[in-house]
Amino acid sequence: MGSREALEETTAAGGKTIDPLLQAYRWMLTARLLDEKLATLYRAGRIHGGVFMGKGQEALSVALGQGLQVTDIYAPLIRDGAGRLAFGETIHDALRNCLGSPQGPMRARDGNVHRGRPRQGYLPMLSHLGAMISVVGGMLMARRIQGKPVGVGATCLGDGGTSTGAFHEAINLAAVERLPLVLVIANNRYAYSTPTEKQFACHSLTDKAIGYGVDSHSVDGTDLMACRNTIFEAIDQARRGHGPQLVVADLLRLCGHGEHDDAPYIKDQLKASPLGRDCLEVAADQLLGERVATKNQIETIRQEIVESIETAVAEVSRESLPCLTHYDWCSLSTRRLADGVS
Amino acid sequence: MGSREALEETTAAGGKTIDPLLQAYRWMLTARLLDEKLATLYRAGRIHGGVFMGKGQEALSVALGQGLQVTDIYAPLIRDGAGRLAFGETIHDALRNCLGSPQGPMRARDGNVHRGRPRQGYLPMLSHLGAMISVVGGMLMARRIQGKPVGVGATCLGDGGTSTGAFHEAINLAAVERLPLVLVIANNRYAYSTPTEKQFACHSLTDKAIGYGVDSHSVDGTDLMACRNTIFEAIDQARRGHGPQLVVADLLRLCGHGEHDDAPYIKDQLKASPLGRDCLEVAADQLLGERVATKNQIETIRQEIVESIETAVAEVSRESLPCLTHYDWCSLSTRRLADGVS
Amino acid sequence: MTYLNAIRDAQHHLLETDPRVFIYGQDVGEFGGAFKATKHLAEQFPQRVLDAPISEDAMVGTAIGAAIEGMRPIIEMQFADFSTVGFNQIVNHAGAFFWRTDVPIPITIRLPSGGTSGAGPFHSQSLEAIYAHYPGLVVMTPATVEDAYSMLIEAVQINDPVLFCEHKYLYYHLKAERLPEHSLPAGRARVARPGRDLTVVTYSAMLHEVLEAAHELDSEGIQLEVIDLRTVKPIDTDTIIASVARTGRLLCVGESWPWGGVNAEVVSRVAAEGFHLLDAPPKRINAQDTPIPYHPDLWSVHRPTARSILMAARELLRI
Amino acid sequence: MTYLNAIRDAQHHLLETDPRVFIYGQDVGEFGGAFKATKHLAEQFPQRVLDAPISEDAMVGTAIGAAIEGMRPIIEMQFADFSTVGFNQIVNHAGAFFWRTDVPIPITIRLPSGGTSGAGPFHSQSLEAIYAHYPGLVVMTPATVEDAYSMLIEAVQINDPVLFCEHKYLYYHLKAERLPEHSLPAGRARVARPGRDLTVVTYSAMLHEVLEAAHELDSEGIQLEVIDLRTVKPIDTDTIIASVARTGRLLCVGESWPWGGVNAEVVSRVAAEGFHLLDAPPKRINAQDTPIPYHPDLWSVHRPTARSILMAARELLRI
Ligand SMILES: Cc1ncc(C[n+]2csc(CCOP(=O)(O)OP(=O)(O)O)c2C)c(N)n1
Ligand SMILES: Cc1ncc(C[n+]2csc(CCOP(=O)(O)OP(=O)(O)O)c2C)c(N)n1
Ligand SMILES: [Mg+2]
Ligand SMILES: [Mg+2]
Repeated sequence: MGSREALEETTAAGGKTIDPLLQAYRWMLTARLLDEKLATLYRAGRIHGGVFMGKGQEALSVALGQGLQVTDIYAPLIRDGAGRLAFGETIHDALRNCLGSPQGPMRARDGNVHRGRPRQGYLPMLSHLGAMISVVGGMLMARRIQGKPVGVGATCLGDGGTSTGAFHEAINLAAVERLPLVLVIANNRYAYSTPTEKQFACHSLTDKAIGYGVDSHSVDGTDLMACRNTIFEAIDQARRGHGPQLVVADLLRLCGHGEHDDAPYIKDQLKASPLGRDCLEVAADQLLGERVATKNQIETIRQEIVESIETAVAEVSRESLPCLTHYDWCSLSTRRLADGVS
Repeated sequence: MGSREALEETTAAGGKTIDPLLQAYRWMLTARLLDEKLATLYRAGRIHGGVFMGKGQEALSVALGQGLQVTDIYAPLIRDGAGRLAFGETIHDALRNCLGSPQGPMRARDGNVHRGRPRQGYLPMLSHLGAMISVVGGMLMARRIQGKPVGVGATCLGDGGTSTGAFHEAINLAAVERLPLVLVIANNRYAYSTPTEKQFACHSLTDKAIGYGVDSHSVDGTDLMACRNTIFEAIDQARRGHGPQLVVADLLRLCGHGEHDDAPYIKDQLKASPLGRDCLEVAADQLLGERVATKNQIETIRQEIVESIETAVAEVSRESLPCLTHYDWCSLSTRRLADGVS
Repeated sequence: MTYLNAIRDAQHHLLETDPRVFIYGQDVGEFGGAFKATKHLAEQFPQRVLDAPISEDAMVGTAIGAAIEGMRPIIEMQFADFSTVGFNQIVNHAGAFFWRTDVPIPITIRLPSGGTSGAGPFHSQSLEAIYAHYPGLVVMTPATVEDAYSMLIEAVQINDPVLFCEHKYLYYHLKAERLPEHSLPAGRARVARPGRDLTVVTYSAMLHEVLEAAHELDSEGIQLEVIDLRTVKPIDTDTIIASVARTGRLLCVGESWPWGGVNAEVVSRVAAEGFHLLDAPPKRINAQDTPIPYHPDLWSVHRPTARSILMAARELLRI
Repeated sequence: MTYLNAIRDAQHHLLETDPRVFIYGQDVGEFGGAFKATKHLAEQFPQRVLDAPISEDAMVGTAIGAAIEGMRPIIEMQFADFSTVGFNQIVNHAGAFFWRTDVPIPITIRLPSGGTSGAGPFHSQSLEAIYAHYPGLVVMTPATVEDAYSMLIEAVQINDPVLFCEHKYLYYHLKAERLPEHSLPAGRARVARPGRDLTVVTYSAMLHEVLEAAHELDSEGIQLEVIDLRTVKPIDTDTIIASVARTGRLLCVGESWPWGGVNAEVVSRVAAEGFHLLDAPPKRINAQDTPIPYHPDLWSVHRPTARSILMAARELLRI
């Protein structure tokens, strides 16, 4: 079972090997451009409900998606477009879920960031923050009981999500059971409008690890190379039996909570601080610095992505609508037990 | 507003001042003997449901009850008979709640350890572990908003209770609001039959304080003088504006979870360890060592207590039963809004 | 004046006139709340409109404690759906406290409820039946701008825990000229439209679907009598029975799930207390028994609509 | 063989025959559970009967995850009342997962339910109505030793989340000679006692109060037909309607709170689908609309009893 990185090298377009760092950048940029496209579709009234973007969080997100193996478990959160792509989600699936295509992973029943393919170890988030952690833990426990290779289970949370009882119960349980869980906390300084000082009083979120008896890692979430190093290390530690790993990344949400929110509450001082760096620019500089790509190549990549997004939007837009006649309103897999359904 | 200790000195029987340490011992012993009496009544079928005892936890419990002032807030838990007495509960009230007297604080509607007088800052516990902490926090917040003297709010939890989401949310909130909350954790090694290693994985429960950014204290829960020192210190810190204080006491539950449980699961090794010391014996030795009391005096105290418990049982037993005809089945204070009640 | 503004103004009025009132919830402070129901309130009442961490259980516990100390907290849940995380404190602590201790718990929990297009399974729920099943709670479901205002004020004045189920679809869709000077007390239903042929009992956003159906049927010479429950616990059985006595027929319409709930309770009461008044079997319409779908088209047929109500009414009148 | 032993034996059978089954809950391991429903199971199946921390939310989440990976977890709540802490995972995650993803969640959550003397407000609750209101959940309420056994086995075999409401009062009070070889499938009600005068629909511990009342009325020449629902979601409407067709009268008896719930749902269905079969208004008896009282005397009049059922039946027959 190869890592995603190895996989990439053999499966890259045209049989060419592609450098993992460049591949990470490609996914980050795809996520960013896809978000922007979604925002446009939302403003055009083609997406109802909301659009939630990962701007500023792509480096952190992609590192986790990229560090996992295909047999691992991944339960991303609201701002994990990049990680989803790295874990194997297609642009089409992301679009389908937002546009409500019945061919999408949630078949138009759930939408936007609530998407996944559980059979492939890729979980759709519940809205209720913190709820995914114990589910990932349960998947790991099941594999252990079954005597199968357990792999690693990874999931994400925001600074705000750490205030939930669900987070506490789940990480504590994982620590007791010493599960190979990687929990990545994106401390992007705000939960919707609420700043961290109204969310917790510890010096650093890594302090929480001490209280659970688990390992912790902290990383500059704007720095792609640092995120890859730290998260790969955390995944490796979990895989090697060191129990749950808490990764805390420092960054800033570079957008509103959702596309509807222009986030006047985000302090200029934070925007001007190193936390406010755009991880995409940092990553581009790293690519250039490492001589993994040239400016021209990056520009070509951008154009390729824009094109593939446009194509995908056109294709998904042609997919059928949910068929309302004889729609299957049955919430049980055991049809005979469905109350009032025939 | 004097402390309970000061109060004691002036109000002790016969106008005599009584040494606070001896008073603590008296409450501890009262709690122990009352528990034993309740167990007898339970076995005799006079108490239904269950009896939950504080054997081994009296020193810790009394220290908290004794350290609080009458205007403070106290939300004790299952094993806090001694603290309840110290905070001002009468033997009669304790018995009434267990025997189901309509004259009891919960008027026979709730029973055993679920008793309190909220108007006096003394809260009746909800069964759901962890649920009292945020309520105490809310009382403190209310006083702060009202601009009244806030005082201190104290509540208790077991090692098992630290696994609840309720605990996490409440202590985190208290830390953010920097409330004068004292949370005493009795790490008595078991939650019902479950040992601590299946409950948490941190080295010491005081480590949790770091994760919340609050102060912590640890103490030998079998040692009355140590408990008094540590808990008085924690209360003092809270009162002086240092925010929530987490006190972790090490001890062993010297009884079953309830009177129905003979606790075969408690390890002999633990019983034989210093944790297994009976805090009542340790306290007696301290009294003798400090020359606060003689063996004879202790024996006299015991006899006085036995007598007052017997008297109280006799008196409470004569109290009326709930009157079933025209019983008031109205769960709202606003009667006109009670559905189906006339 | 929108339904949402009425809620904001009611809170403003409460903060201004009652020092015991404070508001606690995620992003309710400077930001003014996810739906702007507390807009500018923190500026005017800085110590009494407070941001909470993402801790619904502790938020409700905090409110209970504050109520014990004589305050009248308003808790804003960001969405009704998230109250499931604070469920234990609501139903077991707040709901049982007065009965256990004789100390009332005057808290109001605002639940932005009900479906809107694209909101999906976890930002659309109507939980009135869940809370009404437990003892010790009052459950309000205002359907008009006027009720949104006056009932919220009343909710906070009531000495017991009130679940205030405000409907998100009505936030912007519903407007009124001015705020009411008088209003019915909590616990009293309102005949929203008189009619002689069929009693339709409903509440919250469904009132407007029902009124639309009633309007349409009017042109066919069919008169629906529409009752807006206003509070679903307690239920004003008298007003319902009196109407059924006039019409002989009952249709109940609710946006929540079909098993149990308000409709079942209303039908059961009428069947028990008004059996001989009924000329035809009573009927219920609810949402489908599935999570609330994301896709706007699915959503629009998941819950009852003027169209499905109209069809049900016609069918019931044919019997 | 007691009701409790039947539950233990069913779990033993499941562990023995299905490697996908494991049990997770507080004190279920070596200790054998607060009620001894898992006694000796950990010895025989050491890696599959596991103690959980006091974390109901995470326990249910764990079960959901395990189910996704192909396991069939049984979660023991120490008391049904504590499931309110795991509420969100149960209703929103487990209940909605299949509909959202097409991946079924075969978990069984055992809820030691119902009142016993002296248990008080938080160790006595009957929450079947709460769970039945949500889509995506099956809710079982076995009333006999045989059903405790066979329905628990079926619950675990069912591909969807099942709330298994086992009644604590029946644990020791109810005994049977042997375990059943055949049994009705889930979703089917049982005519527990045939009769011609009045249909009484009930479930769980109340079945036995109803049977006692029926026995007593028998000597007066009055025959109750008693229906044991067995599962309250789905409800076997056909069996109920068929009975009402014979008797013309309906009484519903449940131990839970009066507002909404099983009784309201049954009455509503009969009123809608069997209106013309009814010779008298249908009637419901429930517990009082307050928390469950601690004092044995109060408790004994808080819930329906053979006596109050008898009185209600007589009254209904007088009409
Ligand atoms: C239990 C719960 N309460 C409230 C919400 C509403 N809500 C959605 S996102 C959000 C803020 C989350 O902040 P954070 O965890 O820091 O993540 P970020 O948005 O910054 O990525 C809130 C309050 C929720 N989803 N779940
Ligand atoms: C939320 C919740 N789950 C389960 C229970 C059942 N229960 C009552 S006491 C107890 C053990 C408590 O252990 P601990 O917190 O260590 O306190 P101790 O009994 O040792 O004093 C359990 C599981 C409960 N009361 N609340
Ligand atoms: Mg954040
Ligand atoms: Mg303990």
